[in-house]
Amino acid sequence: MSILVNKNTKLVIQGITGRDGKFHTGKMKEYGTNIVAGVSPGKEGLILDGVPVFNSVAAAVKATGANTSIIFVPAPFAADAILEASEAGIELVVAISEGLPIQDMIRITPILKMNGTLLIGPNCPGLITPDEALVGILPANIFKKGNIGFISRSGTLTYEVVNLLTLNDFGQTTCVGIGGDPVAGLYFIDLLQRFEDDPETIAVVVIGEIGGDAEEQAAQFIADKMTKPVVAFIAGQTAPPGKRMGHAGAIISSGSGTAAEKIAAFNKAGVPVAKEPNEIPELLRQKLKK
Amino acid sequence: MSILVNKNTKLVIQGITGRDGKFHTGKMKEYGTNIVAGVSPGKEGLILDGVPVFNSVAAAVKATGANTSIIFVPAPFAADAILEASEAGIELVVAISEGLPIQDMIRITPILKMNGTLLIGPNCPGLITPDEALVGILPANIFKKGNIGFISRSGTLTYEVVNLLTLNDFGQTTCVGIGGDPVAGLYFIDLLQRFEDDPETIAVVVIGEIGGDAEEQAAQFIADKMTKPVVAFIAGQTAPPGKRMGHAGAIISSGSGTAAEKIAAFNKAGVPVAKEPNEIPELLRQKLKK
Amino acid sequence: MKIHEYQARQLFRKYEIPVPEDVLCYTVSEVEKAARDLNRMVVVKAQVLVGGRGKAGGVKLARNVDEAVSAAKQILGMDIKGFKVEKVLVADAVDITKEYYVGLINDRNTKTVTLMVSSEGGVEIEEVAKTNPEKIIKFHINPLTGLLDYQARDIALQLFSDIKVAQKAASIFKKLYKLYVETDATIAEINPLVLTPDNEVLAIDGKMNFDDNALFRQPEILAMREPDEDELVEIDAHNKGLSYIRLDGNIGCMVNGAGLAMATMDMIKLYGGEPANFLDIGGSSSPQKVIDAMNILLNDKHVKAVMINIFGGITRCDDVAKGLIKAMEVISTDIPIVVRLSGTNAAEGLELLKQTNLPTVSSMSEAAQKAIELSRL
Amino acid sequence: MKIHEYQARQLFRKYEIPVPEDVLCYTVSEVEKAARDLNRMVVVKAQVLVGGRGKAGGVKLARNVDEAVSAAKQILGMDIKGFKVEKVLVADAVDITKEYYVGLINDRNTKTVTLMVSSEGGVEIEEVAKTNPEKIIKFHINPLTGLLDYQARDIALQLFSDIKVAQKAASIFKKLYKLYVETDATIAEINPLVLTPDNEVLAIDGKMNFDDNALFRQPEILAMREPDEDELVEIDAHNKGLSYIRLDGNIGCMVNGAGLAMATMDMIKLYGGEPANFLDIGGSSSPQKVIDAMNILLNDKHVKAVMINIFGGITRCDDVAKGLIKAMEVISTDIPIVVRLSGTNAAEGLELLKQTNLPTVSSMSEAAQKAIELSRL
Repeated sequence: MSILVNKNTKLVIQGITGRDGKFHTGKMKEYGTNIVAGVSPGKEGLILDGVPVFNSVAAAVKATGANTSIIFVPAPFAADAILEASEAGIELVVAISEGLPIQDMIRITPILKMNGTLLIGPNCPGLITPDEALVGILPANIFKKGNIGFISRSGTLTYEVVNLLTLNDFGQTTCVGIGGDPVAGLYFIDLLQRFEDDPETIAVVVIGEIGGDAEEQAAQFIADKMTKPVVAFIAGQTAPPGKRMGHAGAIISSGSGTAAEKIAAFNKAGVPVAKEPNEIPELLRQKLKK
Repeated sequence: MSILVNKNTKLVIQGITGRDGKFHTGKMKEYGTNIVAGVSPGKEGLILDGVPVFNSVAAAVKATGANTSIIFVPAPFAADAILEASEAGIELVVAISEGLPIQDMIRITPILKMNGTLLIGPNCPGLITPDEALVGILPANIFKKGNIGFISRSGTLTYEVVNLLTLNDFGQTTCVGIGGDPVAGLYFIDLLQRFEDDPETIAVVVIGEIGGDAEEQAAQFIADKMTKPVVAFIAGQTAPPGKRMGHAGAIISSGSGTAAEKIAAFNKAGVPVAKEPNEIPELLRQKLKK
Repeated sequence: MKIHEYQARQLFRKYEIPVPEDVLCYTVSEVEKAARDLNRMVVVKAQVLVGGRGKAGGVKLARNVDEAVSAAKQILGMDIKGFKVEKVLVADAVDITKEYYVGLINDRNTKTVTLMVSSEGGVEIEEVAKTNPEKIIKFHINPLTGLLDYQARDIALQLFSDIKVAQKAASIFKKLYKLYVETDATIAEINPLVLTPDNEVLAIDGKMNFDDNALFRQPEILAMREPDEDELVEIDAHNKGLSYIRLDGNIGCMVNGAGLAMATMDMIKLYGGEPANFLDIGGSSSPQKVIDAMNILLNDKHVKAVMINIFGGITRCDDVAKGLIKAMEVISTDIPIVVRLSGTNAAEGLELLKQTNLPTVSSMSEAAQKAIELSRL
Repeated sequence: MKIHEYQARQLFRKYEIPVPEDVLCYTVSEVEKAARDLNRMVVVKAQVLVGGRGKAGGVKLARNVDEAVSAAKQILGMDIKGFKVEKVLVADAVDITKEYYVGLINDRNTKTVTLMVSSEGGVEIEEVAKTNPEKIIKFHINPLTGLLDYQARDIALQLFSDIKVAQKAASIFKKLYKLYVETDATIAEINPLVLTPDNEVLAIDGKMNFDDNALFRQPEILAMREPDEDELVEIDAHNKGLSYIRLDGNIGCMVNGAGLAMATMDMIKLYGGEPANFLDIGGSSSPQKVIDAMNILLNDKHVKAVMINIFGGITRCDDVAKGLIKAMEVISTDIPIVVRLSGTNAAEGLELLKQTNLPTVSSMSEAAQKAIELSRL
């Protein structure tokens, strides 16, 4: 088992003819992801890497039954691409595109909700269910099938930690990079619920960072609703207030959104927080021993 | 029985302190309508004609459980008033206000749909279930309890025909003036369905006019779905194309929306169309004899 | 409210929809100067608020200044369906590869603004709807999101296979929608939208109508109003709280309520007469409104008889009677008038009318028959 | 992106939010002239891109021209939290009956623009949130409808009992929302919004920040940018595809990925060091980016050692190594550098680095410890 993507995923690539879209289509295909279509307006009829290209997501869905989409189009057009996927009936949209205006995200949110569309991202590395489907730009070789659920707001930090897990023989059910933007699709709690419900997942690793209160909410959710053990790490303990640490969402404003608050919340919820990434496998081991 | 309004109607008057609002509050109350609240921003605490006044519909609903509202506010503010009622959980909104911009109606339509709000009007005389509730500006004295359902796009023509019905001993279950605007709330077919479902209604009178194709749709609906007899009249047989006959919706554009087309559609559906209002009672009598 | 083509082109330009250069001219010499300044092939187009000017000879191509002058001479002053041509637009006649149609309307059934496009441009869309309905693509725009980029692009790709051209068209659809919503339009047509040999997409002719109910918040549009004589009377009536439309017959009628007013016109026709007008005095009628309405009716030289048809609801029949009595005091006329009062306070009204010599009847059909009879005396 | 108060006031005026008259001044003599022209009591306000200028003495009331001049002399050139005051705003000091707070922010949890108003104006809203949270009214605006008239009015009626005053405030809420959305703001505050003795409602002080990701479509806002020295470096880095923030420590770090970069800073701190910066070279790093990044780090005179921490995913470690080798060729430095490469093509990268004398380690923590050690030599 797994969450969100698996062997039944039928993926459409929005922006398949762009540089990044083309490159990662190859990578995802290589991994065995079931890519059924690409979208690039005006290029309908083209076959790229064996993938048929359509003018619109609606046409792709109609022809191929695609149920998941991944978006590589540039930020100014990404919100429109997300809506296009949503209105075409795509169930899960993964937006890799970086730099979306916040108002675009706010504007599309209620429409996604009405359509029942799930969104991962934007500005995220995507997700992977090892040995089943890679829907993102994550480096496939570091992942390994197993029983740990993984959720992270960051990209390379995810790779760093997943690599440690794999080296320590903690394989993963699904790893999700939810992205570093202040207004994004699924948050920690949405995914924690799914991991709690997934019979194969036995524990979850959560990688948070400064900014917002998604980690505090996650801590509350874990305390209230979760039976499975969770281990956490928070990046940005040394970040100064008022400065955006790369991610649009990683900013401490008026003394809220600090790492200290998040760590305290997790500790209160009984979630051990690693001081450095290295410690995570050991904390998991301890939690799973009990 | 009846449709839409009855003894369980708890009415809130939006714009109760205006000239028309005040006048018709008196008339409706006199008729026995259960008026529970009025709304007039900044006048909360006032009691008018025995009716408590609130700053907002939400406050009125909270305090009184109002389920129906009638709107007398001037056209530029009427769409906002309709949304206010809808968002406050009012089930049926009757908009008397005349002269709403069409774009306002288009803009609010999907929100009313999301909230499940029913709208009658705008630019309509409202509706009445004789001896139970008057929610509108119809002259109460011409109505009589009975078994005929009545739907009309116009005001005084309604009174003319209802008067004829009453004089001929055809009492009414509910009479609804749906208004003369091109984009309005409930249309003929929405109400025909309700009359079809109402056990007490034995026949329906439909008064249409030129413009649009609501009558053609009603004819199709009657042919496909209705078991009860329907009698119709169409105003505007002599109206020239391109000219707005008072109502914003009563306009024949490019040869469509003509009375001839509507009469033909009704005839095709087996609905007799009166040549003049006088004929309606006789047509009803014939239909009910069969 | 209607506006002229040249005004629609001004609005297009304001919303960055590409339109060829043009000059509005009132005289032949202005046309000559404009043609000389543009210095290439031009079209001289009559500016009248009525369709079908092309067929009526109101649009002429001119290859040079002389031809432009000759076209102007023919078109200026011309009568098109009762409208006198007082001005022409002299416009750059661009080279055209193909013509398309783009239009926005308010759709009553879906309660949306609906975009219609067609590869059959340059002819009336109603004509295409009859002969080639499959050539019209309709799209209902969700008012909560507006016309989205991908939607505009999908539609454009059905007309243009080249994505760059399609993007240009899509951008025009979006701008036209913005213009439409922001100005409370009821029709916005670009017909034809053209593709040029160098792959530009341009609006060649434009038509826009606006929602009368929204003019209160559209001062810029209202300032464009150029009413003709009949419309001036209608606007004047409107300002007095009356809804009035002049028609071709000779039986004037004054009614309360639009539906009843139409039914009254129909009744006159049914009994062999011809209504001279539509006139709705509205719901809460004051005596002054009745006087204003009577003034309009009795000043129409075609009117041979007047039928007054009032069903009192909110309108009280005695108020109408009072207005009538007052009107008869100030207006001297020998046009016969027949009155039907019914409903609220009808008895009181009829009692009041006894002091006049106005004939009264009790039903609509009687009133119509009587008015027709009187009109023939 | 931040703007000054005087710029926020300009935007308010553009959106018809009432703001008292003011003049921006760079010199004492300009202040003197402004005070003379305004000819009434004024406030002299430091224009700096940092909060708390009031407490720092950067805002002074002046009853006459002399007092304005004296205030200007004190404020111009003053240092407020590291920002030098180069200009002041001389503004009409209106009479105030009561102060209120109005603010708009993007709320992450509800994913909406959220309106916050309070009868506790003139103090920082964070302060009110701590001491009197019940005094803050929050309203989450549905982006599909915007802030509706009745909603704005309901909120205003909770601050103002007089409906006429409430309507004025409601109108300001709506205009501020329009400004906020149309300019892609991330904060828009009016603090205080004031009620005057003659029942006017005015914006006295304004603060606005904007979404950096949206500046591509906000040329007018972008033109208002007045970056300080540190920001110039950050903007320059941004233009090179780098995300860079200068900090107070002495260990420079270069990392791929924002999360990993933060974790690297944390690690340095954990082992007793102080990071000199945040620097994310991004996902698909070209050798050029590595060179640019090294240039920034090695030009920072506070940097005593550099830690390079790369986890290769999409970024290939051999590309990073190539960039490093090239950077070392063109930059001569004696600042010690420690490199950690892991993930995609790490072996190849480490092999390449052998031609340099850069020390390499295999884990983040080792790298941090080594860098700290080197910084202390």
